[in-house]
Amino acid sequence: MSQMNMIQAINSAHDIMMEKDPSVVVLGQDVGYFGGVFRCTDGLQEKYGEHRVIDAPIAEGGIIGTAIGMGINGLRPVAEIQFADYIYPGFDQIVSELSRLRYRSGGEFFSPVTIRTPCGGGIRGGQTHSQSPEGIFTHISGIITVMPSNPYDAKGLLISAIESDDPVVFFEPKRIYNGPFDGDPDKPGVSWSSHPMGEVPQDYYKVPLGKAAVVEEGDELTIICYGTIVHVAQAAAKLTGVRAEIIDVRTLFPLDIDTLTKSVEKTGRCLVAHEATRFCGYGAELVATVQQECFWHLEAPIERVTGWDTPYPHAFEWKYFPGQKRLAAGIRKVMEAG
Amino acid sequence: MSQMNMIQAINSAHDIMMEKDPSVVVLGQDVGYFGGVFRCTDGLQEKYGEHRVIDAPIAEGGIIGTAIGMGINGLRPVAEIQFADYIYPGFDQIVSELSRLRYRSGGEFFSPVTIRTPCGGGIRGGQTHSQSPEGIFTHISGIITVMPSNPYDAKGLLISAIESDDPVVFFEPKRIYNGPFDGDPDKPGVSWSSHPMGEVPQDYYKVPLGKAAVVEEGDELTIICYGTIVHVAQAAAKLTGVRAEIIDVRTLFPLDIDTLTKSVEKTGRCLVAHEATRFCGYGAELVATVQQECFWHLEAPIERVTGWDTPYPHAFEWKYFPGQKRLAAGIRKVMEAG
Amino acid sequence: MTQKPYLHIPHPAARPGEAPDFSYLELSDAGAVDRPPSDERARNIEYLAHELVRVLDDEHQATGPWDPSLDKEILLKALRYMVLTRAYDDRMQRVQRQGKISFYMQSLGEEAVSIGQGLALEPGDMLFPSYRNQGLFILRGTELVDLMCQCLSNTGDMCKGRQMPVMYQDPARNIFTLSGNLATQYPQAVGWAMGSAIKGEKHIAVSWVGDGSTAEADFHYALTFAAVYQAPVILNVVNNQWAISTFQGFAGGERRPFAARGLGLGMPGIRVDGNDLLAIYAVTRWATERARNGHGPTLIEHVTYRGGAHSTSDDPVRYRPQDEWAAFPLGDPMDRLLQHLLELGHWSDEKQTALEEETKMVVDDAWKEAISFGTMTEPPFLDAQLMFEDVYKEIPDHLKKQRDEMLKLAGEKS
Amino acid sequence: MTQKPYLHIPHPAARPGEAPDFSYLELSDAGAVDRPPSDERARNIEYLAHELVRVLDDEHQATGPWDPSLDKEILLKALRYMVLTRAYDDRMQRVQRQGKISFYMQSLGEEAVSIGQGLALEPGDMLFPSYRNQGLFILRGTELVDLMCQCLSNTGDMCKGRQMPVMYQDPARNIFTLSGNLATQYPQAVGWAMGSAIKGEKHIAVSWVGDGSTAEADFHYALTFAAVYQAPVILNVVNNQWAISTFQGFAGGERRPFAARGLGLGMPGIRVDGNDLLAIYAVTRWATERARNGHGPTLIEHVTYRGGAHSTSDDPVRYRPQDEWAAFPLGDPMDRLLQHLLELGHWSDEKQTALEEETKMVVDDAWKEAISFGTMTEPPFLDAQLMFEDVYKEIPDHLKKQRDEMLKLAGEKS
Ligand SMILES: Cc1ncc(C[n+]2csc(CCOP(=O)(O)OP(=O)(O)O)c2C)c(N)n1
Ligand SMILES: Cc1ncc(C[n+]2csc(CCOP(=O)(O)OP(=O)(O)O)c2C)c(N)n1
Ligand SMILES: [Mg+2]
Ligand SMILES: [Mg+2]
Repeated sequence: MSQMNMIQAINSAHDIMMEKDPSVVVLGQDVGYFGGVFRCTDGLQEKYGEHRVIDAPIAEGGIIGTAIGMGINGLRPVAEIQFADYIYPGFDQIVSELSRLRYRSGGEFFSPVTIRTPCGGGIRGGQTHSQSPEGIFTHISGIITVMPSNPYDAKGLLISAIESDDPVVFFEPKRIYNGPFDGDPDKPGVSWSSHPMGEVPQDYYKVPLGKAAVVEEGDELTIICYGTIVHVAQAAAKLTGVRAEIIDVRTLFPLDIDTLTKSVEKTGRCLVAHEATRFCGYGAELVATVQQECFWHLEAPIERVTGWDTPYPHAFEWKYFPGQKRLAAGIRKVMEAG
Repeated sequence: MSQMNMIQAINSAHDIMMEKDPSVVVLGQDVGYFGGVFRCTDGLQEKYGEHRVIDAPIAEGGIIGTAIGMGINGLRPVAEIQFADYIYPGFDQIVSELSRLRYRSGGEFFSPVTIRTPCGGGIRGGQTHSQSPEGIFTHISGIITVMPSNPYDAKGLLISAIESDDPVVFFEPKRIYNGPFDGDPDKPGVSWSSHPMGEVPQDYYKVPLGKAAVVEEGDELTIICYGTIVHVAQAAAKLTGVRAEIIDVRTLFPLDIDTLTKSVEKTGRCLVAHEATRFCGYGAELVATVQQECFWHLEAPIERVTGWDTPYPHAFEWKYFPGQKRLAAGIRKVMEAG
Repeated sequence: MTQKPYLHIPHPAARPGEAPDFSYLELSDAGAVDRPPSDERARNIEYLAHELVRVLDDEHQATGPWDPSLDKEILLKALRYMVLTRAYDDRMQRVQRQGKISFYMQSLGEEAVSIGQGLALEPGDMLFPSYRNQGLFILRGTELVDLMCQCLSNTGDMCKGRQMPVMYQDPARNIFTLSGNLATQYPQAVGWAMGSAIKGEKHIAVSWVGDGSTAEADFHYALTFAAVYQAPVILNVVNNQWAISTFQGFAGGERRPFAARGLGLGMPGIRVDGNDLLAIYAVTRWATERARNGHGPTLIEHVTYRGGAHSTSDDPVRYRPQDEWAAFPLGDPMDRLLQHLLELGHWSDEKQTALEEETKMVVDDAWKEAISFGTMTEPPFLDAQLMFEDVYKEIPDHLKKQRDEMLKLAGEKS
Repeated sequence: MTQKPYLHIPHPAARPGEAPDFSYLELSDAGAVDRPPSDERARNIEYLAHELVRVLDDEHQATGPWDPSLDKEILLKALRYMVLTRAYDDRMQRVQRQGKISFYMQSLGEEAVSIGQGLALEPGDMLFPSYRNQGLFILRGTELVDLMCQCLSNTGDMCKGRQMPVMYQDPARNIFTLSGNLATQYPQAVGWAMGSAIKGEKHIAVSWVGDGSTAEADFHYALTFAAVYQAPVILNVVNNQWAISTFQGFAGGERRPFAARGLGLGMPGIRVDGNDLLAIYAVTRWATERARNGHGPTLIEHVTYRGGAHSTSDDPVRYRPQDEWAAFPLGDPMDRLLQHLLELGHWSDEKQTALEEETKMVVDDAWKEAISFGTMTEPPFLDAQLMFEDVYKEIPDHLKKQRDEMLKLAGEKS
């Protein structure tokens, strides 16, 4: 065991998989000599060589397209897209090709590409370095979508993703790369070393894809969330004194419906929270699923607390971000309803 | 008044707007000399010249990118993407540029582009000529998303879209270009001439953006749907004998929430139906919104009937398509619940 | 000369009712273009992108430095497979017209590209075809019946009913699965080739797109990555003059040949007579040598003509002269190879007639066998449960539920 | 020479700790490149893409056919604006270091591109800049205080707080709003230019991207559409040798110049000394004439060097020699213009010192004024309600609701 922040945990997952499996290759903008603008691939090129850790042209569609080709040729590519906001030029290769390859070929071809990309706001990135576009990927059949909320899960899920023969889009909430963030920008930063999930084994281990985690048990309310918001939800629940069960979805698709329904059947109340915009966001599916499965247990409407339906503005980052206050208000609203 | 099918109605909308406003220009693959692979722009180049009806290279991103530039220069471009399945190479220009231009420039720039694209299955198009990707557009702040279900609305909505200073993505359900389709592929085709909404004024008129239509009144159940499924829902409701209120959303974003809630408050039961895949589809938002707004009126869980969460297979088109049988089963399920 | 800025709108040389006019095509004489060593530096061989490599002359003789000197067996094999490809196309076109399959796309007039290149490649080379490369499958030995079953979406369909007709694949013969999305296979081929180099293997990748498809982003990505990493790949542009209703000028072909598109990246391009099987074979061998020996990628433009409609959904009478193909200065590739073989005395008109008869029967037999696996309207039918497989490696729970829902409904009366 | 296929990995000439080495740059002598008429056919002037147009020679004299013979006033104006741009950059870089703004990007070493081109264009020409073209704004007269307010996201911010620093715009001066997404402005500029031609207007569009950005799809789209429709547009590639940590070889610049990228489409390219204001002015005039008179687009590659870090978030010490800029053979653009003016006797060291002093004061004053509109930490603050405006032309109902929710919460204690 050792203390790792999320960057180190992600780096370690790469390192272990590259060591273990010579077919694992890494490509992306600035990932090689430089080690990545967030340093997630630091040291890998030195260790595994330029043929396995490849600096790429600034062409997201080309990175994903060539990664698919490498995957068809028996490699296991991990592609970094520098910011999730810049994944759209690669969208066609992801939707039309990566996610459909196995299906359209009757199972005869597949390409086990993992696409890693930092997402989310809170680093003063403005509208083009803050987006959380997970909800447009979870609508695409044929890919797995993941977003970890801590170093331990990040490493274990990334290893699972790299080993998966299904393609994975792996979102990394960059606001919590260096430490958990409870949604209060005025507090001094905290590091992962004081957090239990910052304890990360140096060796190989997996966190299974498709399994949610109950991060707090409670019986009054279920909060379903993921990524940075997990930490905000914990703080907000404390603020309100409500005994909330907090579920970190971790794998957005396929969704671990059982863990959600078991909880909501117990609590009878549910709040869904994410940083992404609300309309047609991932939270809509969570609400739709929970109301379908748990309708007769629900004592109040399911509430959504999310980013507003606007781009992420530079000046109003903390007014945009669904912080403790907004979550607490949501919690109170659900508790008071009915 | 005259009888028009949907292609003629769309053609007429172009014609009227090009006549009325010299800044309206049309571009897309095969739209010029040939008049479009579905013939929606037939005759326009002859009438308005090659500088206003422009055949474009096979580059969806280039079509949308240049259309944006034309819009900035005071034109009002209508861009055709040959199939919605091929819109993804233009996704970045739509998401990062078209929909964000006004916002990022503090309101100083905008580009009034309308993007038309045929969508949906039922023409033996297999997985790359059948998609309904509206749900990934409705999640994008800054664009308006439309899908008409008949010639009258198609013309009136398209004119509104072209006149709108906000960008519009306009989905055209190609299965009903030539006639309404009730979901039964074994019945002989019907033409629009026998349908009241096939009566289309030859002149200018608008159907407002952002307003849903109640296409059948009823008090037992609310069915929320759009595009081809409107016709399937009507047939399915008849099949079951349930007095369903059927709402054609028409403009998917911004959503006419009032019309939905008024109906569900009356009926207490709700079914949401679309052809697109279910998980994180547009229907999830409809469910989430209705459960939020009408929770205390709901007597049963809101049911979704949709395309399966797979690509659209060539051989099993009618097993994939949410036809009358599936809708009827959904209706019965909602009616029997509780 | 000064004039106001204007929008230049490309115009094809002739529209319906007008006389075909191919004077825009810049042609070289057969044998006229130099053949450099295959490891020559890209900037020294830019002429290859602007001239036109031709081997067969007007007298049907092979001539010049690019003559691959193929022996009789290979030439006859090429002819047989061109005849077979055309017969297959012809049959499938007709069964589509009869409503037995939903859609079809012929390669009429472009058969030399697939057959000539297929012959020049090694079996371990990975192919990323477009929808007009059926000849590659046929040449590499995919059974006609398998191709037909794909078009029928029947119980013998390799794609399990998921794709429209002509979207074949053959992993055993190293042919990638076709996509309906234009040009997506291009960067994938480059990635595959990079993988080959990463693994230290000698196999190369080869891909094809049409002239119109060069405008797509994936064309640019592929050229950029291929040039940057010097990937062992051959990228082909099949310039058949048309992209549905728009002629090649709308893809930027009016001023410079498509073969020149990579020159600015330092990637050699060769423009070849796409209806001259010998020339195609020769330039492909040259490019394979270059790639296989570590000298990087080549872009090959095949100048040919789309002899038929774009697809069975298209009607070219609306946008081009009906007799345009007949006026195409590079002729019919099958006929030119035949004339060459006759000229060499390797073949006779009788043998050709017999071959065509025999081929027809082969195709007939294949069709009979194919429909025994079912058609769109006749059993046996594919099991609709297949719809839920292969979305993921294992069927996830929610798809099992959806499958069960479908099965339950299928069991009920409506 | 035969070898196994390998993956070629581009390497910069020098890494940290190594001696800078620019021997890979192919240079022409000042005055050595012919100047063709601006309506010359593209295929006859391909040499312009491979050579290097230079006007200022080693003795700081203007020489050769591209000498634009600028009069003293224009030269002095150029100098003034280069000095001002650099002083602005310097100040903003420093206030970022002090935590007053969140981010900044300098144009250090590349100022001649914006100033030289800006001077050569007409006010009605529409500019689609990249994030290193601050000189265009400054030259066209956007107030420094407005640029600063944008960087401060304060109550004077033209973008109403929505964009990161340096994402300026100036519609009144025909400068488009900057995007954080690389190269997206390129096809938009082409579309704008097409619009100009459609409307029969004489204005042209001009856009800029970096060397690294040429790999993006939008670069390809822009070149294709510009070439197909012969749009009145000038497309610039500012090759400053680096794209964050990767050198220009990763964008395919190792074998052929970026200026050559459009040759395969029949689009002329000119490679110009990007640190030679006179040469930049001259080639830009040439390209404007060409575009304005209906002869179509031009691609201009500016060979320059990124003198500073990529941005304030970057640390180039990790990936390139610290003294690389000093070794760049094309020098410092501001210094070269200054030397030219001194050489001509139009200017003196004293005047330069005075100019620099005066400029600093101008910048000081602007900064003082700018912060009076608020900073990230000091009032006045922008009203957060602005967050909900301009998503659409009118605020839709659901955003009004969200706005009200925000206001209500802001009014409550947590
Ligand atoms: C991304 C995408 N856009 C549009 C289409 C529709 N489409 C199919 S084939 C075709 C024309 C292609 O022309 P070309 O590349 O010249 O190939 P050819 O058909 O001539 O062989 C078009 C526009 C598509 N399949 N994919
Ligand atoms: C689509 C997209 N991908 C990646 C990035 C991240 N990024 C910002 S600047 C940059 C390097 C650009 O280099 P170049 O084009 O050479 O311009 P320069 O910074 O040298 O002026 C990268 C990769 C981005 N902003 N947009
Ligand atoms: Mg073609
Ligand atoms: Mg650069």
